[in-house]
Amino acid sequence: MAPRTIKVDALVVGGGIAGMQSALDLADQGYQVALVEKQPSIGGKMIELSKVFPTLDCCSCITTPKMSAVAHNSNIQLFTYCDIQSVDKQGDGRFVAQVIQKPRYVDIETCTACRQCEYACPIDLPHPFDQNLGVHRAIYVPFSTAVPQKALIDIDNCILCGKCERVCPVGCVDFTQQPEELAIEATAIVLATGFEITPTDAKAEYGGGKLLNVVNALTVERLLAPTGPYGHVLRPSDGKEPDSIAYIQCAGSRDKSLGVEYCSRICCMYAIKQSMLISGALPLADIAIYYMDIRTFGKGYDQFYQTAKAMGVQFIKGKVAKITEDENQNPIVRVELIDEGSQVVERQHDMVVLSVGMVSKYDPRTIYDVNVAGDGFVDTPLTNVSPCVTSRPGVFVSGSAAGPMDIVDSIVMAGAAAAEAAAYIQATGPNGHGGGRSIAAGEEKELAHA
Amino acid sequence: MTDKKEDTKNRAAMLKSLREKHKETVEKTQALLKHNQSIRKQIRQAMQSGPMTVPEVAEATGLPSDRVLWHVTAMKKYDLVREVGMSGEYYQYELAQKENQ
Amino acid sequence: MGQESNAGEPKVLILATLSGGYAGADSVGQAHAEYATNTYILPVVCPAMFPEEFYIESFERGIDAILVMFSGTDCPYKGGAERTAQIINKVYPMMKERGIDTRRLRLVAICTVCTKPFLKEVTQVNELLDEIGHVAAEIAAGPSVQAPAS
Amino acid sequence: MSNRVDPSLIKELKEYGAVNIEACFNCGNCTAICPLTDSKHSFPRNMIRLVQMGFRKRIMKTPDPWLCYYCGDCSDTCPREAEPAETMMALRRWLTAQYDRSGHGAKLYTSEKAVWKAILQYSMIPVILLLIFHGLKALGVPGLDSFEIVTDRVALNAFAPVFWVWAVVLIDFVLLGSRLVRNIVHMFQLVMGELGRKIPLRIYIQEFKTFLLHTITQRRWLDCGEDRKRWFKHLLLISGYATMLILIVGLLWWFQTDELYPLFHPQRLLGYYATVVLLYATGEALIGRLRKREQIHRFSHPSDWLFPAFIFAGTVTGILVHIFRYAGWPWPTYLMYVLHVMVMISMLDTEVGIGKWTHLFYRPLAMYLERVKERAAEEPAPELAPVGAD
Amino acid sequence: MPEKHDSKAAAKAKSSPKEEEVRIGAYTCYCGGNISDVVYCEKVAEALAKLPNVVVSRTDMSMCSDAGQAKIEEDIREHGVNRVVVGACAPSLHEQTFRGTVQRAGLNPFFYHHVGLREQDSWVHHDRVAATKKAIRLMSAGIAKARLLEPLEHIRLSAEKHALVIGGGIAGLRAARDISRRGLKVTLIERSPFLGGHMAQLESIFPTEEDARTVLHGLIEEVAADPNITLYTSSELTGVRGYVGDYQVQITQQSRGVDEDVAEEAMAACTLEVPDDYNYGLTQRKVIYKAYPGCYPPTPAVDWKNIPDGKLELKMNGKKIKLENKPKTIDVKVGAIVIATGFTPYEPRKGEYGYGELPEVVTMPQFIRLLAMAPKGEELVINEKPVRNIGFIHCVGSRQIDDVHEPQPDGEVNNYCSRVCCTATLHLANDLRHRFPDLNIFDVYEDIRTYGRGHEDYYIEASENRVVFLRFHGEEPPEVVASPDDDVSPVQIKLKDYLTWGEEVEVPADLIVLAVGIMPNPVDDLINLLKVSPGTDRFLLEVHPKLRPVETAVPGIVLAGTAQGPMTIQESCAAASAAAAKVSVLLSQGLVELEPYVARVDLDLCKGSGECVEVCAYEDAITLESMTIGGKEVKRAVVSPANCAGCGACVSACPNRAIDLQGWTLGQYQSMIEAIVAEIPAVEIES
Repeated sequence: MAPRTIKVDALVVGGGIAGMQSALDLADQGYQVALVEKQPSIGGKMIELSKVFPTLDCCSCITTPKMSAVAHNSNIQLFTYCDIQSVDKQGDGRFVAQVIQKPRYVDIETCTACRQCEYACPIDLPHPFDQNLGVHRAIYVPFSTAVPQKALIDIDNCILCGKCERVCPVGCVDFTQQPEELAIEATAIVLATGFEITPTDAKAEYGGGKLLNVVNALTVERLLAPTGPYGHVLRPSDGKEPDSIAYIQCAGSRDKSLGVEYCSRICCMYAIKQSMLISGALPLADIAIYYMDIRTFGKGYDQFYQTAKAMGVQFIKGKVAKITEDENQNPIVRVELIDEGSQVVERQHDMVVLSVGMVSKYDPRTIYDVNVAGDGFVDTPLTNVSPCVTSRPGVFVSGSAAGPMDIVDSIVMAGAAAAEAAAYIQATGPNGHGGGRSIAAGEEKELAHA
Repeated sequence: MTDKKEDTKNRAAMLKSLREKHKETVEKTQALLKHNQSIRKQIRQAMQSGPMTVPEVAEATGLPSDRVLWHVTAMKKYDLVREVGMSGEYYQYELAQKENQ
Repeated sequence: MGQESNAGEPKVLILATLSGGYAGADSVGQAHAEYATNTYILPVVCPAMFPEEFYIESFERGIDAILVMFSGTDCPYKGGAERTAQIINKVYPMMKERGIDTRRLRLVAICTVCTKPFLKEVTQVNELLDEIGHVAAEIAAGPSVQAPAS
Repeated sequence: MSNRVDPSLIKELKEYGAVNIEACFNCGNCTAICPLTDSKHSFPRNMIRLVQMGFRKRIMKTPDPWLCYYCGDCSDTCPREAEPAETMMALRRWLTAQYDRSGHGAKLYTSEKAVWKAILQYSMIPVILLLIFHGLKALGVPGLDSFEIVTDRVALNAFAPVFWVWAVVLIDFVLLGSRLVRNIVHMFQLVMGELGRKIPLRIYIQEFKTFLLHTITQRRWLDCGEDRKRWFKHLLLISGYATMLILIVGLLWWFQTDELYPLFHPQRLLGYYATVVLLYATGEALIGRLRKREQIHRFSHPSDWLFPAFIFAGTVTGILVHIFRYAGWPWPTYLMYVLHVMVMISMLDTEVGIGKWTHLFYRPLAMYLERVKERAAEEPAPELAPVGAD
Repeated sequence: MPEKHDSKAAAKAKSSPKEEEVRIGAYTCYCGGNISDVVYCEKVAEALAKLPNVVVSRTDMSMCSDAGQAKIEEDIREHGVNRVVVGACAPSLHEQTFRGTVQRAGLNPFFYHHVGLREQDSWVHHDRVAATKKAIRLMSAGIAKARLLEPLEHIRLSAEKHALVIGGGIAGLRAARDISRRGLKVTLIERSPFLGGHMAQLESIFPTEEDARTVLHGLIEEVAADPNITLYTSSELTGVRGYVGDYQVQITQQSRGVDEDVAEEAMAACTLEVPDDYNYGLTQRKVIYKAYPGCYPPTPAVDWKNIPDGKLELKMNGKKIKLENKPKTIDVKVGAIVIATGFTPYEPRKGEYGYGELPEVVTMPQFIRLLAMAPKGEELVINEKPVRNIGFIHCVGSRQIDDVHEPQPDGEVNNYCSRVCCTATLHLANDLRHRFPDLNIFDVYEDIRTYGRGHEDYYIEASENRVVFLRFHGEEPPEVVASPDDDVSPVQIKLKDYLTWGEEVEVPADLIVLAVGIMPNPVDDLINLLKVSPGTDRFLLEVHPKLRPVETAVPGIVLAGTAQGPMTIQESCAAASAAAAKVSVLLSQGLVELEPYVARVDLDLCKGSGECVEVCAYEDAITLESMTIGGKEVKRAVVSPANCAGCGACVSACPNRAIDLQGWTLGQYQSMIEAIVAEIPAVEIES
């Protein structure tokens, strides 16, 4: 059976903030866009965050409306829970992507996300969305603000007891679903495949991932998020409210011994942001940030850093060399206090946060045939004047797929990628130009998005 | 009536064949479920006596406190325990009504 | 002290332009700076729309002070700032006539990032209200016990 | 005091084997990972920084490089691959050269040509001496009767009569010893400075046990955190080396003999023990340096090769002398003996007081002086300000 | 005139067939804790439920999420809610979001009112009870307004498919090109006679090591050859009227001064010299000049700014020639405006780090020019003096601290990081090392911020290149002093070096380069003309750094490049492309929507006094027109919505209260004030 074919102007790969923004910027120009996301919901890494620097807006207040706008935009077709198998160029110069949509075992049309199935399911599993501190069941709605807001079954951790099916009021559970093949035909491709954080166990000196109270910064985002696993900032070893928290900067960046030489750009700011938020949640807690250089380079960022200093967050210059723990699982950091006479000290904290960096998560060469740079991210050969152009004509890159960057820079770059893709579609689309459905002056066009 | 019976039968057969197909993961998950159920039982028993903190439950059950925390978190999410204030630096939890009975 | 009538905290109405004071108040929020809770900020396109009676009626309804936070010379509307100033100037004699302390109405220019001036105004108006109390007392007393205007 | 930055020291230290010291961005990881540092002892970063700043005098005054045993943790975890451990190693070489006021040591560290020249010169000493004595005897100079080349059997003590050899060894030993003492005194002056004279002699005497302890056992090495194998190997090496030193310097009259002793004779047992240990330890060190697997062996300065290579060559030639002698081959014995002595003299003259050999003394001395300073600081003497590492 | 799609809202409102029952849905958002951490949201909801007309009162963790929006939609569809009030973040963030929600559920989008509970309540108050009471009052006021909401419709206007780009630097060029590539017309104006901006003054650029002018000219050539782009050099924006989709802009262009065919000759003949701004005043150039060899446009231009009376006499081929500046104006209609006015390097005060007092102290932009002019060879020679020790000082004019640094003329210190200087410095240091192997290079910094892709490599390389780094604390900036006469180096930097245990150290130097920060080009004229706002850092302000990072608060005006904040070339280009995308979104549809907040006349009350016309400052916004009412020929006020700015001046002017502002009526304000002073519904709020 031939796969269902979807014809669009642009295929956007990745439903994180960069992908969503690129898709919206293309769709709002009148182009047809297919947005393909690997996870069951769009939102990317950003939707996991609590609040965002330097404005301290609640993160979901920025992300969820964009997710909603993507879902409701009449020019965007959303494909979640999909894997792209291959991308080839056809004779007419258009790309065709072979996509497999994984079965959710839930009928997406009828599911109302009432979560009765979830309550009925007996299997509790660590929830990756909560950095495994929280739980989900074998059938679950990915998270409270997921788009689409629909349940799915984790078939690999299901005993097929059928309880969910019995309680479902609309009968949407369907164990017989099969993967669906799709072919997406597009003139341009925007890669917005994002990044991965440095694994917490990457550095043996930091406990190799075995110390329970040494957590990564994404975990703290979840602890701080109102929808987080505990609803409070508690440490994972025993649920204690921490009095003393240390941040270790460059725990996954600027370290040749880890094979990551570059700066991940976001860690200084998120550590400062989290410090401020923790100070708000736990006013008595002492917070220390061990750093090499504080890199608060963006608009309003240095002022943010000064505010944190004024709030009493301690900034200590020195790279933590080693973390051990005492018998109560309190982490102990060993560090040279560079600014304080160079003495070596061992300091005990209740919880230590590794300011992990950003690394490339996959090899884009295999599917998309674009070059990667030495840092593993998509190469942008014309990086100065055309920062979104890749080595392959018609394929553009958006957001942190082209190297570490923060949300502001990702959103700006997403706009730039949309501009590049639009220009490419304009120049090479069918009939010479104007692959997009550009609208004549005065012609009414439903503006479906918010 | 017969239709409904037929349906139930078909459904049971379908689930059974599926279980056969996913034998490996189903068995693995069943083992996990059993393990978790025994832990939950211990935790519930320990918590019969009233609100407790995670280290208290850990002490009473002999389970590692991080595991207790995870299970309490799970139970809280699905309304099986609820948070009832703090004791020192720890939150206290008690069994939700239906669990108490 | 203004406890003789209308118990409860005095109320400050802030008419803030979207392009100036309202955005400025938002910046104050962004900065998480604290100020008194008796402040009610209403967004306004341009305060030039409010006729003189509007202010008098507001005082009569029980608003104890009004801060008009407009954009001053940065007003995006032609003549908006001047027109607003003219109207406010006409309100003052009307207030006097009714025995209302003219310090209860202030026109100030607040820009989108004017956090410090915003806080200063709110602090000052509350200091004033601590001193002169509720407007209702003044209105009840009539023009004879008029407080000296500054 | 003028603290003027002088970037030339980095370049200089590279000649002493510092590998990538420029790359250091002063994060402090090395100092914090080092198991030997604490709130009082802070290195290697402080040393690297002094080098980057070019503060020569202050480096000369510090004993810190001697407190490091090169476990390599700092280099393994350095985020910039700046090889701090190699910098400490290079600083030990540099300091060794600085303690030697003659400048000879510096030359040998920084110029391979100078090393070859020195070896060539020193190794000629025994050859020339033998030629002179045998020549003079042939010319009929009296008093040289014991010099004789016997070819029908092995008669080493006739080829090179032991008391003559011993005399030469002792003379060289005194000369080298005085050089060593001069350098040690210099080091003492540098490290203790003004303080040296203020500290009561009593403390020096009471703490002298520290010196002996560290000389013999390298006790501090055990705090290094790494496994104890290297410490033990080194201890073994020292025991072998010390045995051989005593046999040659103190007991040569007994050790160099034409007698064929039974296998369990103490002369043979001691000799074998020292030989086996030296051969094993130096052989392993050399192979390690060739393979470059462990951090400590990844980089090698010529001076790292020299000392073990000398011992290795000395041991091998010694074994061959021994075999040839017991086999009863006169000529091979004599020639090998000359070669052996050439190696030993070269070694002593290029190492003692100026080469890597001197770490035998400098390292325990540094510990000793540190301890003395600590003790002095502990004493309730009001005129003494507490003194840290820097 | 653009085609107008006039609002029919006024007519509709009047002719609404029956007074439908007002059913209000009130929603109090937790804002992910931002509000609920201070305000007892449940109590607010409970209180609001007791108000008249409120049929639904709910809370949600985040109302703006899809699930939150779905609640509203459901209430509209299932519970007949026909007015919606959400109390959440500032209206500037999500008012549009919820209008969309309401519209999706089939309601007029203006049956929505947004109350800012976050920025104006929970974020500024700590007293939870008082903040909760205030929230109830603010929401009550919103609900009071909601009772009086009327259906409105956006004013739809056809949009000029044409954009104006202000600034011919890299960002302006990039934006112009990207807008054009999307099929729109562009007018690009540049203040100076030549394109390229500051990028033309650079040599090699990071992180690609490309030649700056080669890269720049690649783009300039594209722009020059682009038939969709009209370029005006020596031009400034001098007037603007209109609104998004239909801005009528006036451009004033100075004369180039000399005709193309004789320009080279005239340049050769010119003798009057002025400091060369291309070389930051380090050299002189003629007043008839080319910015640099190979500049675009290639024709020399007269530098009128340096000729006070706008007239220049010249002797050419023995003849006296008079040149005169005859500025001309050009009127263009555009739908959107891109501000790409760029930056200016921070100019240190006289005496700041010895600048202007010691000849050995220069800024980095100056040094780049000096280096480009320096003789080739193994040794660096600047101004004919050999340089053996060179010191760089970071954060000059950036990351300044109150009470430590002297403020700018406007009283502010530059407390921001200029983002590019660290990498630029190290890039330069490496370049120096490659060219001058024996040069001693010192780098005095606070934090090294080589954050960008490939930037850390410059730091690593600089270290390996034996650049000696010294670190100061911001509160204790280094000092630059002249050395004593017998010293080998003429100047030195003194600082407390925190890598050397905070010791005072001195760095000998023959040349000191100040890594100066980035300041926005002064654009007060544009700020006044376009009504855009600068932030406290003086850079132009975006609406929201994440939601709308390149848009200004003025519809149709977007930002590109360093006018918005410090950026690298790459970041400027990304921002410019993003701005182009926004312009395309706005204009490629050929129509724009304006908010319907315009004046509206109640013909029953209007007496034709004409006061409104008198007070209105906008051309053709209100006119008195003759019409027949009740058989009588009368004059009545008529509003032209496309021309009405919605300021409301007419509202207060009308003696008969016959004119009001749609969406912001006086009556609505009155009822809001009533709600504020009213007793709040009794709810028990625990403290």
